[in-house]
Amino acid sequence: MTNDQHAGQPAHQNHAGIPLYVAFLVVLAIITACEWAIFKFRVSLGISNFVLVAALSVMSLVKFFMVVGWYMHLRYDPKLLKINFIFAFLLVMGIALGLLTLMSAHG
Amino acid sequence: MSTHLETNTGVDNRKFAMWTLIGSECFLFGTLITNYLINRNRSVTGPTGQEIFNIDLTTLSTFDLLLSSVAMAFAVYYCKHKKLRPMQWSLATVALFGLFFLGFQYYEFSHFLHEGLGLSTNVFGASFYMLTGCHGLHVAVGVMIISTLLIKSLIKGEAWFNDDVVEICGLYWHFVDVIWIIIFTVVYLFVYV
Amino acid sequence: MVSLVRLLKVLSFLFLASGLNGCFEKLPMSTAHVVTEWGRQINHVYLITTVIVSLIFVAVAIPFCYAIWKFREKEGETRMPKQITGNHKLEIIWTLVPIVLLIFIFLPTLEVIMKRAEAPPEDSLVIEAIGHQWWWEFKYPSLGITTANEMFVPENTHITIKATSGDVIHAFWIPRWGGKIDTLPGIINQITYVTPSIEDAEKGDYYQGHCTELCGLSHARMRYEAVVLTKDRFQQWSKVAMQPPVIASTLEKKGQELFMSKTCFTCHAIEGTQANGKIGPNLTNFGNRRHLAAGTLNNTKDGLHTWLRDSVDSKPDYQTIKPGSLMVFGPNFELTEGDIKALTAYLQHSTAKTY
Amino acid sequence: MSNHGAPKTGLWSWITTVDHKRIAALYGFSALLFFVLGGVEAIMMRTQLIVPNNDFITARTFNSMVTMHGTTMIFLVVMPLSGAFFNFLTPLMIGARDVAFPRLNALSFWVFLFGGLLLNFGFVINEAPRGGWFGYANLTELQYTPDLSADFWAMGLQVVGLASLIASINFFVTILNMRCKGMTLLKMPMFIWTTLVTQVLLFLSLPVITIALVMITFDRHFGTGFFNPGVGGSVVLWQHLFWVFGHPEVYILILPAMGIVSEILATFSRKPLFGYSVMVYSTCAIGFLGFAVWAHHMFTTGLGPWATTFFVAATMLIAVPTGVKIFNWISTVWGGRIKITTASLFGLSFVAMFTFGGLSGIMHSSAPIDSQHQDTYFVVAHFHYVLYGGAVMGLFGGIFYWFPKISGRFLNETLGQIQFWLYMIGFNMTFFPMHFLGVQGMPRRNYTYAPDMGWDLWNFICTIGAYMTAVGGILFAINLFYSLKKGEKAPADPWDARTLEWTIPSPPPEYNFGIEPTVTHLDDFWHRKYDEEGHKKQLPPPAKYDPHAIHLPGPSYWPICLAAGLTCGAAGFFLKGFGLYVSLVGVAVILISAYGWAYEEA
Repeated sequence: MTNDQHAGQPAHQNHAGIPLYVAFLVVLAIITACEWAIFKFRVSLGISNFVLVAALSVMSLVKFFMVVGWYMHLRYDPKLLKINFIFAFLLVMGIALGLLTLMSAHG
Repeated sequence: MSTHLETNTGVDNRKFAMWTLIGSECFLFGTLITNYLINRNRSVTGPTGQEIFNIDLTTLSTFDLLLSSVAMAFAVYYCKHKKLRPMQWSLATVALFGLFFLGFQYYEFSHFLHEGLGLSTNVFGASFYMLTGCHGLHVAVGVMIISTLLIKSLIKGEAWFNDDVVEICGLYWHFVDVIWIIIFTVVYLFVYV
Repeated sequence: MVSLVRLLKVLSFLFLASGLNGCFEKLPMSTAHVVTEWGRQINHVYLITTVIVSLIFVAVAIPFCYAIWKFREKEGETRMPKQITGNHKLEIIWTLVPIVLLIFIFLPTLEVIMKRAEAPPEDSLVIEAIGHQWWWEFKYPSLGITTANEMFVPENTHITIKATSGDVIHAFWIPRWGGKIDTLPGIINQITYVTPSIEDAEKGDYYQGHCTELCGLSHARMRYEAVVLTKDRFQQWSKVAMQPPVIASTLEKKGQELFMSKTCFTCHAIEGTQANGKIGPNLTNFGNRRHLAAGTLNNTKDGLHTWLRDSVDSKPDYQTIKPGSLMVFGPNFELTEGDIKALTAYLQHSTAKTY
Repeated sequence: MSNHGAPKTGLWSWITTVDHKRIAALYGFSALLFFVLGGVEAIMMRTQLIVPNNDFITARTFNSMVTMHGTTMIFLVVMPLSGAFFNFLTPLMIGARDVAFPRLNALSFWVFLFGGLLLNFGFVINEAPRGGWFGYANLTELQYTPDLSADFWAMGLQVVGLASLIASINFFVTILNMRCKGMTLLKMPMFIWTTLVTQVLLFLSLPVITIALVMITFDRHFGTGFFNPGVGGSVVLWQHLFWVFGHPEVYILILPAMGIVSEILATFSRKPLFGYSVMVYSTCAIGFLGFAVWAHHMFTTGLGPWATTFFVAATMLIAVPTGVKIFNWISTVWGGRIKITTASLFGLSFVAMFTFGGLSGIMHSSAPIDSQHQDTYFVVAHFHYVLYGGAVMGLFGGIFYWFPKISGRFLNETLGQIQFWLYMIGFNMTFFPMHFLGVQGMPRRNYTYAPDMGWDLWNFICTIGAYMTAVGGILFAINLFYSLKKGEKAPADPWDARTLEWTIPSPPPEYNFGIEPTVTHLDDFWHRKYDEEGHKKQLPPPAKYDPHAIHLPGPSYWPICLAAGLTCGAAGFFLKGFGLYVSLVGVAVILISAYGWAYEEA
């Protein structure tokens, strides 16, 4: 996989600007407010535990990848950086799930 | 050093190193979060999450960190476009909100201590303080770095527009915010799970 | 010449590995001579794996040694070898063949693991094995017996050993029964056996066990034995095991008084007397044991004498026979030879039960 | 501070060096010193075990010998010796002038050295670590190890771990970012690939051990009770966290040696490495699978049938890429023209011993067999065959192979071959009988054993073998010091090798390449020297360049200050009484060095 493309020239001049950052801020704020609301009124809204966990996990992952993708502009960086980060993230998720199942089995 | 050295991946060495450090920190916080999830229900005595967490305060501190993250994005943008005043204001906002976050955390910790949850009270407290403490430490280091950038920019003014360094600090700061997003969900919102 | 020596050495490995594996004599801790069903299953998988592994070693060693011998640089040779960089067919072959061979090992392993996980039958005799720093405590909850360092079991019975620890991590392992389990503090691990049938009915068969997890200074001195008795002798034993000591002579009487006066009772317990210390091993049926101090010394007159003498003479924190053992006394503690004789008589005779 | 004014020799130039070749020499020299220390600990243990019920050393000393032999050999010998090869060869093999961050490179050496000293400082006050190189939880808790020994172990490993973390990020960026023109990822030498995978394993697994060590330190000093079952902690959690780091760690130890052997066998068979791309993919497979097999160290803690089956399968799966690598080494040697030198002998013995070790490992990859092998001498035999017969033999091969390039002088061949045969026979005499000890049930880490168990003969033979290896070690020391001064002069390309570091004079100038090389093929140097049919080509005369025009990073004393501050902070953490002040001094030094470092222009 040859990757000797042009060097050092920031590629994101045209995409990200102040309006985009502000828009992202609003979206992130709304998601956080939703998380707070779902959690706060889970009883009155009658949300089961499973749905709560699923919804909150999805929302936090969306926020996670929004910040990583756009604020850290991983989306515009070379493929190697993406592989490096995604590999580390998935591997640690795998090991964390492994550890949790092993330790919960232990009681 | 390697300022704008022609590199194979087109990414500056220091930025690549920061991303590798972020990969490594993923494992650091991954282990801490796993340790918290394992230990949160194993306490024998003392208060646990359900009795002690105050979700409203924590949501506020999450907003606060979100704002500082956006301010950091502004700072990086202004630095690339050589706008001195806006960059300095953004950096100041980042540092300020970082301090607010640390203030929230200080208040939360003293409140928990007052409620009787010390480091050695129970295993839940120990793993909770280790996780949020380690994250707080990273926020403190971030605030220190950003304030040194701000001071350097105030002294040097127009002569100093090192967008590489500001961008790398931005990466670090955004990562610290992203970790808080996960901690906020896993620790505070999964309390009844 | 050089590779010839190498060839000899590799062949000697093969001879040593296969030859010796078979002719291990019947040694107390040998994993080759197992007596229980679980041990036989392990050795069955063990044999399959050893055969496959030895075959692979031969299949690798012979071409390797031949290549070194054939393609070594002779005097003044300037042949330029063909610059082969790879061969995809070969790569596929030596990826698939190992996978197939490993499946031959994996299937019997899986079978044994799953058979091992079956729940024990209801009437299984439950024995609690509790590891302490450097001795073993065995409790029989259904029979109300507490003993130490020698685990009496009936022959041909299904037993369930619930292993846990009172302080650090130890490991319960009787090589000739097969398979070990870690005794973790705060967690109860379980290992089940069908005890072997008996060969020497009169004295009972002794199977050597050893703690196999580093547990501090005297990890090497933490041994124990499983004693297999015939079913009816075991019943007799379980009835008499917890009877109080029988004082038969004045020497034993003096021994008992010494035992109660010289702080022995604060650590050790003997049923039927006011000694009920929990720190040290339970000595109710000490007389029937072949060894003392967890398999360190023989339970004879001079064995106990050495043990008592050493625990009095050594400096407080470092007992020479069993380093780190808590049975050490400060400088102002004194045991005369007469005291030791009396204590020996009391401990070895009055606590001995007949079964 | 332009570099031409800086003094080239003298202590100060060594303390403030940021040249990757000098740092490699520092790593190599301190690793060999710790090798002597680790060897002495091994000899003490073997002498204690020569006869049953021996009292050569007390149980307490024996336990600290076991612990420090394991910790020293793994963290202070094999990793830094591989680090020496990373440092020296990575820039040279990828055609770079230096690593990505030269001062960070110096920092990781000094942090490693001070961490190693802190780890061994326990011997000075007779509180050397005694909890085993893995420091299982409950034993290292304050209740069962009341003195400072476990703190020395935990803090020393934290500092050494930090050194490896910094170095791994540095080399990861160097390899991926600073390759010369034309050298794509699949044209890099095999050693660079194993280095790259090792760095990924390092910077992903080290944080896990850092957290585990912080947890045990908190348990001991702040009473947190993570591993105290009384308050709800679990001792198994330590084992999990340790082995999640532990297994990638053992691949970190073996992969560099595999890379070195790939280079040695290719050069001395005068043939390219067989199946280069398959070797690359299997190295990556080993690296990735390394994270999925950790619980095969814990089969006997009662994981339950399904977890045990998963880890049995994963462990067996990892044997496949390892087997592929062994077959590729044999095919590399097949049809070549093998030149027998000490380096090639060590390379060939690596393949033989590592194969045997790997196969004895497969035996206890199956859990039922492991329930008989766990914590017996069979496991000791297995990992010594893989680590000693594998990593150490491979690294010695690397020393004999690259010594001419590093110092400009050959290591003496006759001394080398005598040492090789002493090692080969001594090593097998020590560790082959341990298989029998394992099958006959001798448990590990026993400071003595009973006489009537049938272990006496084998223990005696092992000890004699250990003495033979010690003689080999002494011979190597003599060889090293003799050759440094009076070894035969070495040309630039003594072995007619294939990689870029042989294109420059030996010892290489400080700026490595006058003109940055361009690479067109894998093993580019070979293709420059020989045409397709293997006839020697006429090499063009080297191009002229002005050495003074090359800008090199100036020496800097901040790395050693920062390292001293870090270790001071760590050491102060557990010293009674004045410990807090030592830590505060350490933190102050850290802050000053960090700011001094940042404001030091390159």
